[in-house]
Amino acid sequence: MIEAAFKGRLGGFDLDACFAVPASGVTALFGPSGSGKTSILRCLAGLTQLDGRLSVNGEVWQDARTFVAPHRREAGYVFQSATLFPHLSVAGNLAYGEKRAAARRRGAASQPVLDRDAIIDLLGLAPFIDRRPSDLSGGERQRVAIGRALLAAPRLLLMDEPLSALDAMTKADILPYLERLAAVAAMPIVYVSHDIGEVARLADRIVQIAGGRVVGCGSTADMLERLGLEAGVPAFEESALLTGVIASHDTALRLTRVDCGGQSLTVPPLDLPVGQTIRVRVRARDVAIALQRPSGISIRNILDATILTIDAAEDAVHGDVVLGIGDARIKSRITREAMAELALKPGMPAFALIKSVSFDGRRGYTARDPETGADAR
Amino acid sequence: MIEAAFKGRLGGFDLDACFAVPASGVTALFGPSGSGKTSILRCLAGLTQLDGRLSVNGEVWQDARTFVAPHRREAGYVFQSATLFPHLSVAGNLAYGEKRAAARRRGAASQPVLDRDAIIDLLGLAPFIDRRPSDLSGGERQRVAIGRALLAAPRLLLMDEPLSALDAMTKADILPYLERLAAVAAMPIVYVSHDIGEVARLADRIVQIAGGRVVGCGSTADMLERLGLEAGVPAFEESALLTGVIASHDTALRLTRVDCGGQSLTVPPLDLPVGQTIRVRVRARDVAIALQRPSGISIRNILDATILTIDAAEDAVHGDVVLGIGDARIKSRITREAMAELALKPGMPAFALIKSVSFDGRRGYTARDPETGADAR
Amino acid sequence: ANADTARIAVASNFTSAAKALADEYAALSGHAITPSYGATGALYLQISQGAPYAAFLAADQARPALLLQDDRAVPGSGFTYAIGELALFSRDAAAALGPDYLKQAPFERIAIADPATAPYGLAAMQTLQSLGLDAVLAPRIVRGKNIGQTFQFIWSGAAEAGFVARSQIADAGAGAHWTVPSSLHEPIAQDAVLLDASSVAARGFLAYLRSPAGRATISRHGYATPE
Amino acid sequence: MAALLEIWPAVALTLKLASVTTLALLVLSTPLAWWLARSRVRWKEGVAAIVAMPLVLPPTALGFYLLLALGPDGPGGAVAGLWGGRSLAFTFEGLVIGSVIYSLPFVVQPIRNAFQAIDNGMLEAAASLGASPWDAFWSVAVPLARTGFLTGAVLGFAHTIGEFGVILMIGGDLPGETRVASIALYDFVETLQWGKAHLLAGGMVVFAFLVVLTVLLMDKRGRVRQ
Amino acid sequence: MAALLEIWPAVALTLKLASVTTLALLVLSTPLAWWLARSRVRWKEGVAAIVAMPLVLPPTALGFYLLLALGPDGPGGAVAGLWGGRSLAFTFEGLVIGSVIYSLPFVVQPIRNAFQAIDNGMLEAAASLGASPWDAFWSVAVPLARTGFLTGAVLGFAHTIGEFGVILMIGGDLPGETRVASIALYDFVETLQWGKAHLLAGGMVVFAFLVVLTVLLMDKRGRVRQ
Ligand SMILES: Nc1ncnc2c1ncn2[C@@H]1O[C@H](COP(=O)(O)OP(=O)(O)OP(=O)(O)O)[C@@H](O)[C@H]1O
Ligand SMILES: Nc1ncnc2c1ncn2[C@@H]1O[C@H](COP(=O)(O)OP(=O)(O)OP(=O)(O)O)[C@@H](O)[C@H]1O
Ligand SMILES: [Mg+2]
Ligand SMILES: [Mg+2]
Repeated sequence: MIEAAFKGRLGGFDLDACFAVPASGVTALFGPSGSGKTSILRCLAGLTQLDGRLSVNGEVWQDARTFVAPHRREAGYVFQSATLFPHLSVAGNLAYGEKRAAARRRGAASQPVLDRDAIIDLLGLAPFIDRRPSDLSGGERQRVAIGRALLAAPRLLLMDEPLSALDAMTKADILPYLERLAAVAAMPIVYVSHDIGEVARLADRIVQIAGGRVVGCGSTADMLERLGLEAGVPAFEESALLTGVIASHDTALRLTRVDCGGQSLTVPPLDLPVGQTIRVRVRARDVAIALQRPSGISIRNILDATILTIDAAEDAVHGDVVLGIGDARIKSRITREAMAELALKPGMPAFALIKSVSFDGRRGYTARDPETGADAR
Repeated sequence: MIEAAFKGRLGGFDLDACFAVPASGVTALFGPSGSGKTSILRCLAGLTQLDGRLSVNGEVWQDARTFVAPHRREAGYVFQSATLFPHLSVAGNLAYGEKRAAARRRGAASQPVLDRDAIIDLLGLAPFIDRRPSDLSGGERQRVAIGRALLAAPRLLLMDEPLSALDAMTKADILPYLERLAAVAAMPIVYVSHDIGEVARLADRIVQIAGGRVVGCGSTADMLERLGLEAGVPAFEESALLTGVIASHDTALRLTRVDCGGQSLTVPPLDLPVGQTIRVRVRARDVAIALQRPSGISIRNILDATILTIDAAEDAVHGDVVLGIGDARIKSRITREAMAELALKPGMPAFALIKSVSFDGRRGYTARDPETGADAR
Repeated sequence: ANADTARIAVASNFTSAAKALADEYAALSGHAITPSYGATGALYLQISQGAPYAAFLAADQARPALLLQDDRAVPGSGFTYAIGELALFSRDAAAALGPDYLKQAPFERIAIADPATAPYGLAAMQTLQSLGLDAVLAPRIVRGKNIGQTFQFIWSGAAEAGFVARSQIADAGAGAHWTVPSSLHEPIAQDAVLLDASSVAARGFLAYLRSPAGRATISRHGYATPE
Repeated sequence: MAALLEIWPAVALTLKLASVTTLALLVLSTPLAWWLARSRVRWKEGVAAIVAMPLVLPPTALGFYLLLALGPDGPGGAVAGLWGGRSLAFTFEGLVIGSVIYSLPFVVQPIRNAFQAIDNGMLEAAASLGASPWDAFWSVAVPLARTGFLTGAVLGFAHTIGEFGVILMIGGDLPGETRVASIALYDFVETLQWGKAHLLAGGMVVFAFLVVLTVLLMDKRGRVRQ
Repeated sequence: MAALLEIWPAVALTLKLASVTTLALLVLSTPLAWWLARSRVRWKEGVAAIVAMPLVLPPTALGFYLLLALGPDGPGGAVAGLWGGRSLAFTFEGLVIGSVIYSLPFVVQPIRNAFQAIDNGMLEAAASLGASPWDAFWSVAVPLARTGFLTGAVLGFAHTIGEFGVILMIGGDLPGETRVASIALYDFVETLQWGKAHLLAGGMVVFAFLVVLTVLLMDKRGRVRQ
């Protein structure tokens, strides 16, 4: 567990944040600009000292009497603005933490070593490995900062919008790596991001911050459902998670079928073994409702559903319909016109239509083992 | 017109970029990290001097004999990393360019003045207007940098990923403002962004950069169609634009109907007059195909279409189907399974199904007058 | 006579005597004398670069002679105004100073002024030579650039003893001293020259130095006066 | 009391000299430091080294060469001739010139370092906001180099107060005109007037301490938090 | 040739003194500058002002007070007593002490400014990568303060070469032991030996010019481009 509670004033800003999350997987700090995400991350790293407590895996890093110095915390930090050492080349920057980690390791039990070449390769650092940071583009700098933090082999990785200056393709390369890293290297990641897609993809749980306080904390599935109602997430991105088990792969047509409470979902091919439990993000705006099962249609996923609740305010543009699919629930966002025309009512049976390609291979994501993936409280 | 051609070496990087775009509306520079976007922007501002030519509205800013000094170009610049003056408060930073613009204006014909209070309000700068930049969060800094550039009342606005550190809600507030500004203030904007959604929303045209060269240039509509095939845009975002005219508003159900080549599209309410020409981005993955017109379904937009081309490589996950809708064309991305099942063939009539909420109010966007919105070459 | 002012350049070792003489002369004649103090060498350089001094009271005979030779001074105005007396000085009042003290050498450091630049230093070296001690004591000698500094070496205790001007001891009071017999070294003659022939005040002041009253004041400050 | 009266003219002159010299040093050093920090010409480090050279000569020797330069036969004499003077030696102006030359490196170097440390992006931002290079220099570079200026001012001021060899040589110890406190102190020490010497030395140190402390605290209060 | 031979011991001694002093100055200034740049205690500006105070006294006066301090009755005598000496006056060690005190502000201030200019983020990044404060100091702060160190070294070195009043006072002009080039030059000037004086002054300037130029070019080559 990472148990954190910080309280204090930073200039004119009051921070009073308290949360406890498992010390594994990825925890996202999510909140609007100026809500205190960076401040919390700094407290976790020991770079800002406020009153409070902090323990990681039972080890006390801060309490009334203790304050472990930042360099003893072995907390890697990717800063919001890449703070590369200007006097060192890219290679020198990468080696900085690596050398010190190696020296530490010599004393202690040997830890799994991150593969330097793999990281350089993944982040595409090779073309400018001998250059000074001043000669890099914004995105290149950010990638070096990520590489540097990873190579220091931290026990906790703190990342403050590490991917914000990167294009979609580069992001798409790095995200799965981080994902795997969090699992394989047993290195919990606390991740700040404004990109709800990134968060949904990467995070096991979300700590929602507003005005220096924790206003919500829970598993990504729960939080994504809830976040739509709150400030900070555009309606466009509201979504729910479905849990299923991989049932089969169709290699010819390149599809994967997922068994979801007895019904079959078709998604883009996933490179995961049959039987693996996965979670799939379904955005409310991607779910249509039909009263009869349509035929001659390209939409692959037509699920038996029951209408659970209907929420359509008079002045709203859309209405939200919550559908029960087996035990799970997904949300459909449709126009109020359609709602009226179909005369939807709670309890009514219906069909949920989800275009299979909505589960983009890059955005569908795997659940880790149930324990670490569990909600924090 | 903005006619630019730059050629030269920056460290080990060869830049050889040449493009011509109308000096109005928003031009997006789009390309992967390290492709040279910032370098081009710096050449436009005169901050980097390479060989080449540059003229803006016929005024020569650079050629073999001329090089207009940066401060005489009146080119506002929002830097990739906010370079606020650390010795001035936020208010001082904002006033810096404003004062100088006012002094300039006194000599020349009076220009439209940007409303200081409106900008402070829009960007939410009021809470920290008296603070030093060092006491701001990352997003706050970025907002101040945008405000500072706007208040200098530039004749050309250069923005290097100005919204990357901002959360979706803040972005959603600022984007329409920039959009309006480009039109109203007759101030062309050259905009660097990695977010294809932002680009599609804001840009009239896209200049695609790779390896220091211009590899594509065209109207946003054309480029979005093309970009899917190239590196730099994840398949997930590929889309086409439909042009239509606002036909009517349904205030009770809060819907707008758009006439699109004789057929009616239902979109979320738009605050635009009837008769206005608008463009709507339709993502390929949001378009489903049906052979019969489905009934009892929540999907609002069921358009008569003709299948024009089918593209389904053996090893691809999806197939792309281009549909003709009147004169316009949209793309539908469906699984190869569905393609086979429906036995689609070019020339076949079909129905294009588009969930109306796909046109999110925040992402549907207006076309400016046809001339300025036209393709650059 | 109308009251006149004159600036005169005075070698630093003669500072307190010059002050007293200027005051006496002012009371007597109504002319004001403002002395400027410095090392003889530096004053000479300044005078040759046009420094606005009307007269020069040097610590040696060489620089006034040079000025006369260069036509920088009024011809025939040079004369010896004081003869310095060399003294061996120690802060330790109980020290039995004299030739035996130098021979026994119960000290680590002995201070003298630089023989190359300061007349008192030259006289001190001559004294040691006369006593046949120059080679023996050479490694123990520390040198000040002028006798002011030499005195400070002793006064601070950094050197246990040293050769200074008797005039300084008159100023300082405490400690023990031995006035070196003039037979052990060549006389330390200090010459003065008139630089500005038109300065009534300066001309008068130089005359006052030779008057009985002036000579009395000079010897009160620890100098002999020429016959 | 009498002692105070006696040294007052020297003290007043010292204050005047130190103030004028510090001002002149700042005026002179600012463009020089800027040029050294920003120019791309190869020989600029040569100029930087030359600026440091007066330090290398003992003050009296430097003073001697300055005396020759300022004297009636040197360029200083020619300049003085313009307003009917004979030479710049033994004048207050001459003292200022000598002090400036002698203290220049202590002022130029810190300001140069401060200019050099300014991120180019700051000046680019200023240009993009319509500030001419001249405007940006005053509105951005100088405020950001604040600490360098204050350090230069402190060192230049303190060094001028304590300066002595050069001043004695080119000034000639003329009471009320070129006899500054350091020379008076020298005289007191030379003539064993310990009481006055301690008083003057103590006074100079205390006064300078207060001035320097004030300047340093000014810096602290206004320092840019980056 | 004969002139060269005559001044050689003084020149060699000067080089030794300037080198040792510069080294001692850097060693001493580094922690002091760091503390001044980073500490939060209120009275640190007082310490900074005190460091500048030796500048304010004319060298001979400062030299006299130092003479008292280094002499048999002062702390210097006590220290010298440890190895059986009588005092630190008139020794090479004494010269180094005097030169260090006199040049300290020129070295401390530029280094302090350089330390102060270092973005805190750099040290935080180092800590997050596992560097202890000591480690980060050497691996990040010192390299980033490079220009400050070089400026301090240049000023300290040049000032020590030219220093004269203090050295004369506490050195006692012992040939081969404490007679440095600046004293020899003073003698030549005083005794009107112009030829030798010009030769020595020219030599000192040319030599120092080369040393300073080398250091400044070193800085230029290795300067951090931010
Ligand atoms: N030294 C300070 N003085 C006053 N206010 C401060 C100071 N430091 C931070 N703040 C304020 O604290 C709040 C939280 O800052 P923080 O950097 O943690 O925000 P954030 O959530 O990381 O925002 P962003 O997404 O924009 O980076 C901000 O409103 C900021 O203005
Ligand atoms: N001084 C330099 N020396 C060597 N290479 C340089 C220098 N400046 C820039 N480059 C290289 O030029 C290329 C283009 O840089 P630029 O900053 O224009 O990229 P960009 O498209 O803005 O990328 P990003 O999206 O990451 O900011 C990069 O590969 C960069 O490494
Ligand atoms: Mg932040
Ligand atoms: Mg860039």
